[in-house]
Amino acid sequence: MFYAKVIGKTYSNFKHPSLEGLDIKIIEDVNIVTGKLTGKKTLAMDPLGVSIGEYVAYEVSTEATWAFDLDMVPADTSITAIIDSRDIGGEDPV
Amino acid sequence: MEIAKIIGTVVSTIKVNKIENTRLKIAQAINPYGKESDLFYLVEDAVGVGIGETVLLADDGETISMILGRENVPIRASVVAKVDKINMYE
Amino acid sequence: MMLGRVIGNVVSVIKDENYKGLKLLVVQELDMEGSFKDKFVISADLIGVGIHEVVMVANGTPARATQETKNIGLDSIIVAKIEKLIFEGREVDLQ
Amino acid sequence: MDLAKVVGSITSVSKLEQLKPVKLFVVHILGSDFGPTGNYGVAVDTVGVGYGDIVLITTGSAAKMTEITKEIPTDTSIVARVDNAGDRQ
Repeated sequence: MFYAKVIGKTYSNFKHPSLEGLDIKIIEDVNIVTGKLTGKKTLAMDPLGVSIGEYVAYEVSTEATWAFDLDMVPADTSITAIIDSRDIGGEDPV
Repeated sequence: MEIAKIIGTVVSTIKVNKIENTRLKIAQAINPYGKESDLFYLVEDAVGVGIGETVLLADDGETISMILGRENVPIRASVVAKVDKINMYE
Repeated sequence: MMLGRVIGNVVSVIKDENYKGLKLLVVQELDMEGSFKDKFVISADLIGVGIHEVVMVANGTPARATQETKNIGLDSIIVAKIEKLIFEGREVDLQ
Repeated sequence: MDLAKVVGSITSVSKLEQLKPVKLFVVHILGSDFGPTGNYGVAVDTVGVGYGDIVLITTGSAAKMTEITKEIPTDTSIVARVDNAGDRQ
């Protein structure tokens, strides 16, 4: 999984039936040591209901389709966990 | 598989159901000579390793599903071995 | 998931048996400000979108994770139409 | 599938049970010109190769599709030793 910050959201009323009721968020990768945004932004499916500004872990590829309890979800990027804090080598820079 | 160094841990209370009870650690990919890269992974630690240790990561979701004995776990990278020594022949 | 804009379609007479009935569109990637990036994909349209619309595309193996595409050798599908995008506290103009 | 050169091996005492019977090699991934790319990986040996051999590695879930690795948690396997490739005789 990778570390990112939720920086935005989207509205979509018209989507594939298997994505019905799921949020689409905008996330940006964060360097986990320095805490700096890397500039790599992408859309991610959100099964948890996270808010803008929160730090999350996300997964890509086939494994992203497994983040849901449903059988078939065509998602290639999914948020899988909200990261409350991180600890690098004993110190907590968050 | 990738050689990586465990550099920290993360705390997460809200996760998707399928990854409950996983221990997430932060791994930084390194090359066999110890040179650090800019690539960081959040990994499941199936072996039980400490901070600062060099490990092997398997980057494939079926691997972790196999280890945890659950189906379709949405985590790709997992620690599968602790590296004691890298023997470079050159 | 990739944000993109539909900029064209692909017409093909001779194609894989399973591709029959699928609408293939040309999608150009957008950044989160709504401007074009230098990347294009040919993506199958499962929901019925129009030209110039902003869409979300699923790439790779997840493109086969739907009832319609599970047996088709596809690697890109359009899964949602994006009407509104809020980023850095403001709405991005997608027109 | 990628071409790679065997450049080292891994010694590991604490590893997953399933990984215990196999040998782990450090491989240097080669480009299309057979030159080094600077990318390294660790691969499970399924054929019995040695130091300096040019090998074929397979990555992703396909790495688990050999007889030896089907129960092994690996994402990279050495599936062949390359004796001759391209126009090099």
